[in-house]
Amino acid sequence: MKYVIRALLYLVLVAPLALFIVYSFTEGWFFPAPFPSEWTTTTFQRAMDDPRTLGGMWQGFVIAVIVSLLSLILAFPAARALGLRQFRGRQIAWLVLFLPTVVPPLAIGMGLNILFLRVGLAGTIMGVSLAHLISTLPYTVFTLSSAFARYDENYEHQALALGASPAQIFFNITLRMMTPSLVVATLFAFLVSWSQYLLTLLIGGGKIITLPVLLFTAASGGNPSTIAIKSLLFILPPALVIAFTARELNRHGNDIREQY
Amino acid sequence: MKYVIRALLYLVLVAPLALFIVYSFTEGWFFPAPFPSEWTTTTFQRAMDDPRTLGGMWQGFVIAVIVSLLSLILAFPAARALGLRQFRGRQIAWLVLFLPTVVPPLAIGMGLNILFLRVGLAGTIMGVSLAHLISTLPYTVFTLSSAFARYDENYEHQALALGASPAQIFFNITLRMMTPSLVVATLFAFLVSWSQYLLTLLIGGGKIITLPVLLFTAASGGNPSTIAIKSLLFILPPALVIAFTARELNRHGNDIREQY
Amino acid sequence: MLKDFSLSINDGEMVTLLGPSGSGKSTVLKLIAGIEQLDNGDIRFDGESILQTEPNKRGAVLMFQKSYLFPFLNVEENIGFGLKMQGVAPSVIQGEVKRMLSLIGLPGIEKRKVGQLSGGEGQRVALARALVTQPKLLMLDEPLSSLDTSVRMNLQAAIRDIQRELGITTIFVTHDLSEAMAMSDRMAILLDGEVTAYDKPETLFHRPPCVRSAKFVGVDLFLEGEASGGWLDAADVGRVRLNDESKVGRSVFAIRPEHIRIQKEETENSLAGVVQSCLFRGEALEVQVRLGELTTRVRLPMPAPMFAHGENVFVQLPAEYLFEVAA
Amino acid sequence: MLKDFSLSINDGEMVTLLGPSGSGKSTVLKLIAGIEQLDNGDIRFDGESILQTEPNKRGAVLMFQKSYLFPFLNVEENIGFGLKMQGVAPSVIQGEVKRMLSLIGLPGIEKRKVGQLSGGEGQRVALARALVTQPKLLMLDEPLSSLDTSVRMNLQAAIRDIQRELGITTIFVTHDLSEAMAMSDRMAILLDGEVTAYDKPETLFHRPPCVRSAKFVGVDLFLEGEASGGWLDAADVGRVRLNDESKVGRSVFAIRPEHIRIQKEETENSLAGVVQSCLFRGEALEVQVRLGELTTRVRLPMPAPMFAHGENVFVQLPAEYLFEVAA
Repeated sequence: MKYVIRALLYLVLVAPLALFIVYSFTEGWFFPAPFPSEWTTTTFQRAMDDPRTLGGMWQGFVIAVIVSLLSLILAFPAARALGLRQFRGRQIAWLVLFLPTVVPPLAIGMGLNILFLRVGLAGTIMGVSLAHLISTLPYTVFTLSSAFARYDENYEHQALALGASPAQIFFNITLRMMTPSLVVATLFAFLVSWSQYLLTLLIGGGKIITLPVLLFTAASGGNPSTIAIKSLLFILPPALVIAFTARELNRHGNDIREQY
Repeated sequence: MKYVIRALLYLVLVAPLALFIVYSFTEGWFFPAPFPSEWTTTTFQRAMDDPRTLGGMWQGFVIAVIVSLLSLILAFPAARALGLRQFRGRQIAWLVLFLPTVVPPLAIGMGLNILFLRVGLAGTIMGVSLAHLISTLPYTVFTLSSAFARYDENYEHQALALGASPAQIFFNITLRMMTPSLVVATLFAFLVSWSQYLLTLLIGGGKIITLPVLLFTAASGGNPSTIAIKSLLFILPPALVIAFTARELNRHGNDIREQY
Repeated sequence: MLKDFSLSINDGEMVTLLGPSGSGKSTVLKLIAGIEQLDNGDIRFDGESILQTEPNKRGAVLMFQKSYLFPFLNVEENIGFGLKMQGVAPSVIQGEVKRMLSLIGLPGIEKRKVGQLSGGEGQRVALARALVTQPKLLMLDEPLSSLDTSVRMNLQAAIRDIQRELGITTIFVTHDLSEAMAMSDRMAILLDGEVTAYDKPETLFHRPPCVRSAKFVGVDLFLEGEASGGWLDAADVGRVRLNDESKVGRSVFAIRPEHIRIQKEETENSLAGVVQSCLFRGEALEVQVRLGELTTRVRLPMPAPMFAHGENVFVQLPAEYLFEVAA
Repeated sequence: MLKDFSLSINDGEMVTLLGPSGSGKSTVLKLIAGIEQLDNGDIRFDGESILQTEPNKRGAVLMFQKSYLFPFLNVEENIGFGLKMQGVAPSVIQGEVKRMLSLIGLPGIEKRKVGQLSGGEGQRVALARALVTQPKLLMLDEPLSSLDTSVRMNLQAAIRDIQRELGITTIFVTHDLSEAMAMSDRMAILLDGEVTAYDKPETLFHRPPCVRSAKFVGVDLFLEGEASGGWLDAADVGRVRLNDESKVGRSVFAIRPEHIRIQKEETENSLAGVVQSCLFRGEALEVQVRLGELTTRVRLPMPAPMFAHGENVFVQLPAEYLFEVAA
């Protein structure tokens, strides 16, 4: 029974990828035909020759890295306060943090766009990155703060009593204890930023083109092979990142399990 | 200090709303002018007369209610298993559940559209609702499962030993203990569904028009008053729902606090 | 978890399962309550297997270290919960709740909220909630472990009284030797999923049957050797006189720490030793003495002189207190 | 939390803070360690206030109920942590760790992972980690509370030995009377943030100065009345003979439960009572007796006869064991 479930899960994960691959390297596979009639790399070639494809991947990657870094730097102290301390206004802080996931990004994006146009951030990589923070921060803060809620400050108190300075404690104890959650939080931030479509479009104003933007344009066009190739390029990096961190996630399985 | 922070938070929450209200009832308020030159209800009247506005709100509301119900029904057993049980493949289950928040809804939406076109669900309220589940389920499962992670099954064991049947236990103990989290989970599901733009557009295929869809169209148009009115109509229901449940959230403050 | 577990309990008897954490005590209760499933074996009430009976029909109630009073119900609703689930009329429930509250010594708190109860009151109410359904078997899983000493001692006496008065068959689980001895008609020592001894508390305390059980009831000194003609040749420490002259062959004898004496001069059955530590324990002085390869605790009744670390003494083992244990 | 707290500790002394949960014991240690901030008052080492000293420079180490060994370091790295933070050379650290491991009786486990240690071993390693930095003050916050009885008793003796050997000034916090008495040169009873008694364990056990302290060390019977000419007129129970003939006026006398005797016939200083319960406690029999309005516990050394619930008896209070306490 367990194996059946496991097999089903892998099928769900792998099947779309396989389908995308097939569509990417074939032409003219239409509905009633059981197999594609022709295999070809021309569509793939064409997509890769289009400078917007690689450019979009590169810009998306740069933005995702900036966003991940900023998310961690901002989320860490906030998550520590939310996870460890009891203070008045804590619930309001949570509410504000979760508003972006609940209030439509569309409304936020339009407001931000007006603001960013004024300060010259609209259409820049920095502007788009800052906008992405709105979607990534809830995830990173949530992940880290649920780890902090289970974090026992007495480890730090021990180190303090043993003569460690605050900086020594931060690097030798706090960061070491939080490593698994930091990995998960970074993963979340990277992937959410990588997949952002709406905010990129609104703030980027046509100047910042990432893969999701290209994919949406292609989706309107309608050539299944083009869509499949861009989807493949789009899904591969997240899949690789997940695979890469899966070992880490598994190794710290217990920590992660406790976290949720 | 606390009051300053609190005032700032309220400002962040209330200021956009006020701005939208001002824009809704004025015409010709352009940048350098400190105050709007003219107050009017004609734009508001015009927007309300447009049958698409009220129709969009109604359709969005119906979809959000269906989505909330389905989310709860599906999430409850899943969250219980994820929160309470230790089983192999638990991490994989989490991964699959979180994929939709990480893998772009764009890719998912396009895949679903192909499927729904085949089975006749594309362009229907049910189809759009099912698609929305992909975005709401992670939230509801997450909220409920973190409550279940702190849930002590011994309350149920007590009831069992006292002679309560499984059904009696479910209604008298489990649901009562989980009430605060169920409220929060419903709120999340409702709001996420209400704000969905991309999946509604893709699956609705122009037949299901909700407010976010209208808002995006208006945003392309560019009349600030029209945008403001639609934004207002868009943001008011979430604001009201949050205000309505705020009391509940506060009353169960401790439960909620423990939950995160 | 449970290896070789077999226990029979008489009607109306109070039996304690005593064992360290992780010995499988709670598992036994959960199996009976139907919260966990038995892999193999049987559980019988009055000779009939209950394994096929639904857990909520077994008539076996459970009480834990935490009271698990339902936080959304008041005291009356909590106590009446079981009866309400069985469809008993509200007026009858009211009467039963009143009766139970006076039984547990807390009359008149029907409308109290659960959060307003102290730890001890909470456990009393939980007991009332368990008893009101008139179960065939009452199971108490360390119900007093989180209470302060004085509350705990009062509740020990109260539970014992109520159990005797109602004559309800009871299994009490604890890791505390003193509590177990006070609470039971018979007491089973559970070590690593195995019952190593099952007898009256007095018997187990003074004459534990085997080394493992003896260690658990506080015996510290075991002399192993060849017995013959009323003497034991203990390899580690020397010859010791026994009361039992008929005993022959390899055997292990033990003695309780409070029966050992410390003296300055050598007499019969005295062994040379060196004091390791000497701790004041109120009613007694606890002295650790090294005897060759062995170390033993000695409990001397107060008043007693303190001994210095490293002091040379003789430890006297009165022959009448030496008893044999299985290895 | 702490109300009227003042305590001075001599160099090299081991002092126990004894109190129930919530009495503020741990707060004292956290204030000294600098984990919590003092509202008003002062903390002095050798006469100098340490309030302005940074917490990590105070030389006061803390050990908790949990070992809090860093899970990502092995035993050697854990013990050496403090020295490493102070920039001590690795070769020196290695030697010190070795010395500490033999001091705590666990030589050769340098490379062991923290997860492979038993509860008792973990606490020993935590002790080594605390001691290796040669602190001025060692603070132990219920370090043995989560250990099984036998491990706990061994560690009590071990900690006491190590403390005496190193002569390190130590504050030990516990809620367990027996542990407190065994572990301290002097013992402070802390109730509701207030020190109600501070003296040698023997003195506090046998002659607690006030009713609250007396209750905490297990005294149960307090006779309040008018004293004159060697007699106490206790309103609740009658006239009782005192050893001290000079005592005059309103006063409270108390007696320890193990000094009370139970007999069938009336004699001097015997009070009529009714047996409430009778519990076997191994070395002693614990009898609850109602004396008019009062109820008292009596501890009779074994062997003793069991008493039935409701039995009429006389409780004898030997005059030499009655002592006065402040109300």
